[in-house]
Amino acid sequence: MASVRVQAADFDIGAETRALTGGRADIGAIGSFLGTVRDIAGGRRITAMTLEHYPGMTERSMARIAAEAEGRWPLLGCTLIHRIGRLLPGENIVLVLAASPHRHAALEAAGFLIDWLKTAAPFWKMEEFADGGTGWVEARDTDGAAAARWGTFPGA
Amino acid sequence: MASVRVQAADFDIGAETRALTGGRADIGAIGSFLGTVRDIAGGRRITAMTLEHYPGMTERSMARIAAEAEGRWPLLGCTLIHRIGRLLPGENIVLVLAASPHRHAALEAAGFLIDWLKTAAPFWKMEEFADGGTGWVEARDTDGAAAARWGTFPGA
Amino acid sequence: MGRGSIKILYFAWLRERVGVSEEDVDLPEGIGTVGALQDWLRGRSPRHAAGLVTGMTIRCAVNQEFAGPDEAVRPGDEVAFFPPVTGG
Amino acid sequence: MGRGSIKILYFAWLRERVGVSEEDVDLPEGIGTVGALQDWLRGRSPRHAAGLVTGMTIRCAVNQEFAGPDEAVRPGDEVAFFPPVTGG
Repeated sequence: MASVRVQAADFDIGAETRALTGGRADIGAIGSFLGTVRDIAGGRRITAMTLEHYPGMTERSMARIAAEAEGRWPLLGCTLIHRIGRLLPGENIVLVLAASPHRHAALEAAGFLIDWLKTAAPFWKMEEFADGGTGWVEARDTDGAAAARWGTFPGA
Repeated sequence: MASVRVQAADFDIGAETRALTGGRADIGAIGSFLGTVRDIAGGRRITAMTLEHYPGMTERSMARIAAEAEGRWPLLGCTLIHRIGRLLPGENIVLVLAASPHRHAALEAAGFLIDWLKTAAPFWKMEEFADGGTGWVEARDTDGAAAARWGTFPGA
Repeated sequence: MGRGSIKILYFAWLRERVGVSEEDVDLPEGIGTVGALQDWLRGRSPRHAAGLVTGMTIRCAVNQEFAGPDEAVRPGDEVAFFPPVTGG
Repeated sequence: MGRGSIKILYFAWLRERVGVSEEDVDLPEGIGTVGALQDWLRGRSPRHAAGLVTGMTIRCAVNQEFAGPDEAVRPGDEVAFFPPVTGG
């Protein structure tokens, strides 16, 4: 039931929400998380961010994360979209949507999806700084701790 | 910073998200909850739902709920929209959006906003049943318990 | 002998039972709290008594703020009675 | 003397340091785990040694599943080395 996509193109949360819920009257609750590019990182101004990924493994891990969410909460569908390539500050990066009859299931599943996506899907961010140079974003312990609240993705 | 609206007209989560974030590159994270009309309640099929409210107090309580969220989490803005009048199954009822640099703040604030909105804003739902008749929805203990996780709205 | 009028509002099934959504009443001497007002309003008609049932199921707001039975009411106030809210 | 080739992938700063994103290598006798493969690859060139630093900072996947240093590698496998992920 999950829709999982990796794409360079932008997405629209309104269109994705309609695609998830359109024509259905059994849902009731949609929780979502939308991540966008910030123009500041560690006190340095960012002019762009490039998302690299591992084609093949990315889709597999995203599908597994979605299936895990569907096993843990009574979901009627979920959507995971992650952009790749070069993005500018303010642009969309990632969207998760979780639909359920129950609002806490929808919100908790959205939190789970983004926490695991950040720690178990093979994406890497490279930042371009306004004062010159580039740098790969380092994984944060807080992301690991956040994901670990939900248990651990196999092997990650 | 909060945008609080009570309206009969439908809304679009995409347009509302753009209105909240448009032109800003300091946000990073938007958590949201969208509630829609289900066609089943307590095992009975629903053909429509009518939302009544207390004009004046509704807007005051929604503004206070938004201000409370902005005091508890580092938000860069939030949106609360609640529809009134007669709605059909599948239609949008309520939307909350919370924007923050931090994803857990955005998601927790969205959860807080909908939990308090359900228990402290003066709206009442009347359902029309497919097998005839109408009925006012009764408040659920679980909603009170969910809201109480965050403390209690003054007096509610 | 009244001290001045207050505006009373009813919502949802209370409104349906009482039969009006809004009324202005003269606040009598001796009625100074939400609870006393509710008891006094119950005596206005059988429909008021049916709507303003006693117990936990009725909520009140004074001047658009939630108010318990001991909250003060004064002439000029706007007082609303309604069921527990069910929006969202 | 090799037993058959495996495909090695590098991502993010590992790819930049090693200087290639993908290479096919003949898996030598005696190299049967991710950890042993990583040590052996480090000997291929100074750039490999600079990319495949030892320690906690490198992650690995075998056939697109996360794999620890004790995980088996066999001819025909696809093995990827990369930094901890930072998407989302």
